Amino acid sequence: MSAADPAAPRRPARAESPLREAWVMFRRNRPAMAGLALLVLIILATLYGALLYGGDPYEIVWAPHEPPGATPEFPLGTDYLGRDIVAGLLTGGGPTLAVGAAAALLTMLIGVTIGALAGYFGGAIDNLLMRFTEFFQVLPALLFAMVLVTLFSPSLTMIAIAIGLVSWPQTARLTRAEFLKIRKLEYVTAARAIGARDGRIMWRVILPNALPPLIVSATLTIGVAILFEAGLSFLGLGDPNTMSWGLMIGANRAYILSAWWPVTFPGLAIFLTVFAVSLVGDGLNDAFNPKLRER
Amino acid sequence: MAGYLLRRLAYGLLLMAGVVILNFFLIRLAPGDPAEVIAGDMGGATAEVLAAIRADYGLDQPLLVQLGRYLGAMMQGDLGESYFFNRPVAELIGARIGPTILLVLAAQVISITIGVAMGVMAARKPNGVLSGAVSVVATIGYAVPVFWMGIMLIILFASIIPIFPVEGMADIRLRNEGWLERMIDILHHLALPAFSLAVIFLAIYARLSRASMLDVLGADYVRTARAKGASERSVLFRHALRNAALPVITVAGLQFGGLLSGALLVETVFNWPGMGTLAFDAILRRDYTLLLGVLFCAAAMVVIANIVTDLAYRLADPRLRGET
Amino acid sequence: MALLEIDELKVTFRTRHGPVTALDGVSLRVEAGETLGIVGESGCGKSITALSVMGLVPSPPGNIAGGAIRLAGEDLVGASPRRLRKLRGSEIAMIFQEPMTSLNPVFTAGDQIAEAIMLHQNVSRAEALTRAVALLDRVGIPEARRRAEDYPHQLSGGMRQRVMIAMAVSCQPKVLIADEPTTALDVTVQAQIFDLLNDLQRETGAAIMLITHDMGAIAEMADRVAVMYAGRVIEEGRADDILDHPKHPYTRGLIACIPNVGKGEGGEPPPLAEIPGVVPPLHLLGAGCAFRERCGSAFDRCAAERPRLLGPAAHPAACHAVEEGRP
Amino acid sequence: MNALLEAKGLTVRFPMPKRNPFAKRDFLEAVRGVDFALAEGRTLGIVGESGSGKTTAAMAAIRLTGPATGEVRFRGEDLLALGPEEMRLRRRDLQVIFQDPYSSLNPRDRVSHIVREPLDLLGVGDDASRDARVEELFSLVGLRRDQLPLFPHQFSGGQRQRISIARALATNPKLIVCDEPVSALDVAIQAQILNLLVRLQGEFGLSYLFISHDLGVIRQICQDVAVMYLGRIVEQAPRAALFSRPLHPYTQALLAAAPSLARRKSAGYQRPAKLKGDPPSPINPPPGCAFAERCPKAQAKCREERPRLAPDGDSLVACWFPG
Repeated sequence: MSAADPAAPRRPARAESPLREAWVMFRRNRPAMAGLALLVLIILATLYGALLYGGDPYEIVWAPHEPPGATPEFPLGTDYLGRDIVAGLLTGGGPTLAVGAAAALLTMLIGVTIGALAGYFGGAIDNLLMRFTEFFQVLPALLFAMVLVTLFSPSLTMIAIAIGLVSWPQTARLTRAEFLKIRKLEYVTAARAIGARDGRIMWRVILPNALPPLIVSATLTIGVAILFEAGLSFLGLGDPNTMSWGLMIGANRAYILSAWWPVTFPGLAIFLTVFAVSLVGDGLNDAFNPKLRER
Repeated sequence: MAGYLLRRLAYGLLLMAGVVILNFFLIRLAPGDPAEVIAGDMGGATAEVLAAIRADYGLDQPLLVQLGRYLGAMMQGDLGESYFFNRPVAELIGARIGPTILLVLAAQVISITIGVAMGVMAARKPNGVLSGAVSVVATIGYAVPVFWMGIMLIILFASIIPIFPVEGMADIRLRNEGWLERMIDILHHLALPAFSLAVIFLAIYARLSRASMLDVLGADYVRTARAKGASERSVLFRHALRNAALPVITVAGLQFGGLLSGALLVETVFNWPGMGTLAFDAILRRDYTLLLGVLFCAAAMVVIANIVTDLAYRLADPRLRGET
Repeated sequence: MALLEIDELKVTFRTRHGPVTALDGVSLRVEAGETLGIVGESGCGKSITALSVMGLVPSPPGNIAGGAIRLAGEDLVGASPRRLRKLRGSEIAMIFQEPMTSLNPVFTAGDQIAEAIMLHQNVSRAEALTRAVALLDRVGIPEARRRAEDYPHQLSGGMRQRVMIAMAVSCQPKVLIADEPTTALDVTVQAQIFDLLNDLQRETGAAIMLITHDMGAIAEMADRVAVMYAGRVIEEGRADDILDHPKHPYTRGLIACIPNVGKGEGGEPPPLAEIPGVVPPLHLLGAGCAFRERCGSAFDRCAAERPRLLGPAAHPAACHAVEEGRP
Repeated sequence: MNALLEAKGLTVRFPMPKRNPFAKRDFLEAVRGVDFALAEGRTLGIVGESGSGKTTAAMAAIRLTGPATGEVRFRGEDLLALGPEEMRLRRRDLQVIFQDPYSSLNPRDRVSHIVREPLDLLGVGDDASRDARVEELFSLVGLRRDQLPLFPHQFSGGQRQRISIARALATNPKLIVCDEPVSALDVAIQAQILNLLVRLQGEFGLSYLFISHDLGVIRQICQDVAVMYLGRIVEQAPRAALFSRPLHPYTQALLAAAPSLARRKSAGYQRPAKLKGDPPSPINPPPGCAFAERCPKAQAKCREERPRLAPDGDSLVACWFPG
């Protein structure tokens, strides 16, 4: 509303950095903090859980399809070969998370670079880069990733690269839109007027101001990449030598009608991870939104 | 409008040519002899077969000539020969494309209608219970792996409440019944796959239309409508919804590729006889010609969906209608 | 009884600084055929006053906490939403500041005017559209029939504001509220809109409440003026009295600080008078006069006690210095 | 006249997106062959309505919008002919104050950094002297030292405009382009900023190229005034001449339209020169006088042949039937 002019500080005021304000907002957001806590917990479990638990996820340790709770040694039961599901969950999270993070990083790298160049320079460069982006958007992401992994090697690196290669267009479009919007603002012209060169304007003036939506999108991209990795592994396109949550679901899916647990728990793990990531992403989105800050 | 459509179609063809060129180089960039790559996992392709492939594809000719031949063939609808099924790829895909379109469209319609309805209801009271529920559903929907969703539904409906078939597209026992019975049977089979796919996208549309609606409800022209004395109902459905729908149309277009990807996974879970199961078979057999054919057709579907979306957007937004 | 009476209106807003009082005991009246100018800087509460009369204060966070608004004797603050809808657009209408965003982009100009007519009068759509074209013609849009089929984006800013005016006067309202109707427009277009509003008033005898920050607009448009500062009316009177003999130090400063094309001829103009400082934020208003920190005539009483609107009924001011006859 | 900045035939046209690949490309002709000269230590005002090209002309003159053709001489040197790096270094002498106090300061930087940045980028002084300069500038524009570490959103509109002024002053420029510097401010604050600009001009011998749509503001601060309409200067005159004897019908209409305390409803004021309609589109503008469609005096000749800027007393006016 047209309330009073933003306060004119009378006494020496404390400097309120926009980033710190966002963090204050984030901390007040309970679902987001819960998501962050859950995410930290999952990361810790995948990093150190297997070490503490000590089981070998590949070793056949018991009869197949032991239901959860029946044997105290294997609280979540065993799979179709008689392998311990808890050990699988603790070991299989690492590759999933690593691929998710690496793919998200690659996505941001490609997407932000292309989007920034297109949005900043405009004209023919923009035209060319956006046609290129549209071309990549025409390819259904999962199918294209499947093709890449099938044709090349099903290693974790290749999977991360494939996911990165299919996910960047959205980031590029978002970055471009932000750059186009910010480029028109007077502080960008002001930067040029005081002698800033193109590179400085792009990376030191526009990018920091475009970051909030990009950070949110990066967070959500991690979630999407985890789902992608799970999907590929589920189809049997993952690295066959590495335990992962998607692989556990794929390997056990033939027996779902006789044993529900070997597919349910890994799926739940994926769900909780992505859920935590998206809670954090939503929280960041709200924290960066100045409209909500006034409440 | 017609001029616009023509240009849009020409651009679509250009994009498809791009896909063909990409396919061409993918085969050649893959490790190993292209002929062997094309032959795939046929169980030790014989020298004769490899020679036949080389002759067929002109692999002994310069790269540009090969590309020209490939482009020409693809644009005429010749997607090559599947070495596993021993049939033209175009024919194989032709048999499977219908079920995929059915699944994708069903999921699209369900997710948009229910999603937008949820979003609009949530936007009426942004701090209400319903609004919170929509946020929760949206976050969950975003986080569930679509294939796992399908599996959970199978477990639920196969063993606990067996009211929906969990596999395939039609019951062969009904093969000789009338068309109505068969159609009802197909819809019956469609329920679970379409629902699992729709849940994910429903979440996207619910969240998007809630945000878009809230945005529009704060707009000056909504205040104008209220100042005229319009009722809340008219404000919501006449003035706000049409504007709030614009971003939904955009996203529906952008998400089509994602929907197809999701359909691929759902098809393999439910054994739905579409392009997804075909692609899955192609991967299992390392039948690259078939796999790339599926990629080509899927891309074509996305191109067409994008054109339809653009046209829909132009109809919905008068600001774009004047442009040719 | 005046046509529109606002009596001790109090409006509060929830903010992150806690509840603030955006309007604090505002009393105004407007007679038929008269233009009341409400003038003040951003944040003084002039737009909230207008929205309160329309029953359009966004709630939450806003809330009418007390007072009354009476249209021809009928109380609007306690009226049912249904009754308010009935009055809005037919008895009281409003023109907004931003013609670019105040029209719905997906409907034609004619449709939007016709909608206003059909909401309050029992006419067919065809009849409403015919009337809409006539209204467009009346507000000075050339080729009205063709323009009625245009969408807002096909119209210039000035034309959009004319469409808004046509919509507002479509049901011959008794009160027309114009909230900074020309701020977003070029001066030559602003002049056209002012002339149009004056003509329409002469024709229909409507009361106009003109919200503005521009003393020049007040001079050209208003019969009477209320000057607002920090949520209160601090001076009120006939336009000539306020412009020629302002009492409140704030009004005096506001008039003196305007660079004016009409002041003298050519030559080097003297430096402008200044009002130092800025409007204090509403949540930091203390007990005393809200203007005291910017005021050259402030004395100890100003910090202790909030001045009330006192003096002759035709030209009261809320200032201790004026009340005590200090310089 | 000793001109600090002199523009000759300054032209800016922006290509419009083609309606289809075979159509002829349309151009938005923002500025069409504009000449003006700004003398050292003086203020030249450019006044006009939206779409008149006033801001584009000024920004093109100091190469903050492009692509401009013609000639812009700053102390005799053609700015439009300079290479990018040469131009960048020349910005030490050419600064800008922007219109919107909310978007002209980078929200992620502390205001001390904002004011110091020109010194860093253009290599003025050493580290310690730069810090001292920033403090000096702060007190010069009426801000307090303890406000240095704050962020822009912690200031009011008027204070932000003071920061903008401090930034423009940092490198001791010769010329400052003021692009509607007070139009986003409340009147009380507007007077503060205008008086500050006048004071600084006297103190440092600055020259201002002052863009505004408000004739009152222009009259208050500019010694010379150019009136623009649809990309061209239609009248140019010293302040006294322009306000006492406007010659171009458009200038007359502008003056008649500008709200004034002297024009009272109570006295039955009726506007003498009424203008109809809106300015025509700058895309493919008409061949004759651009104002002809709205001009009460227009004749057939006005629509066919373009009047050139010609002297008339102290003024220059582009009209076939001036006065």
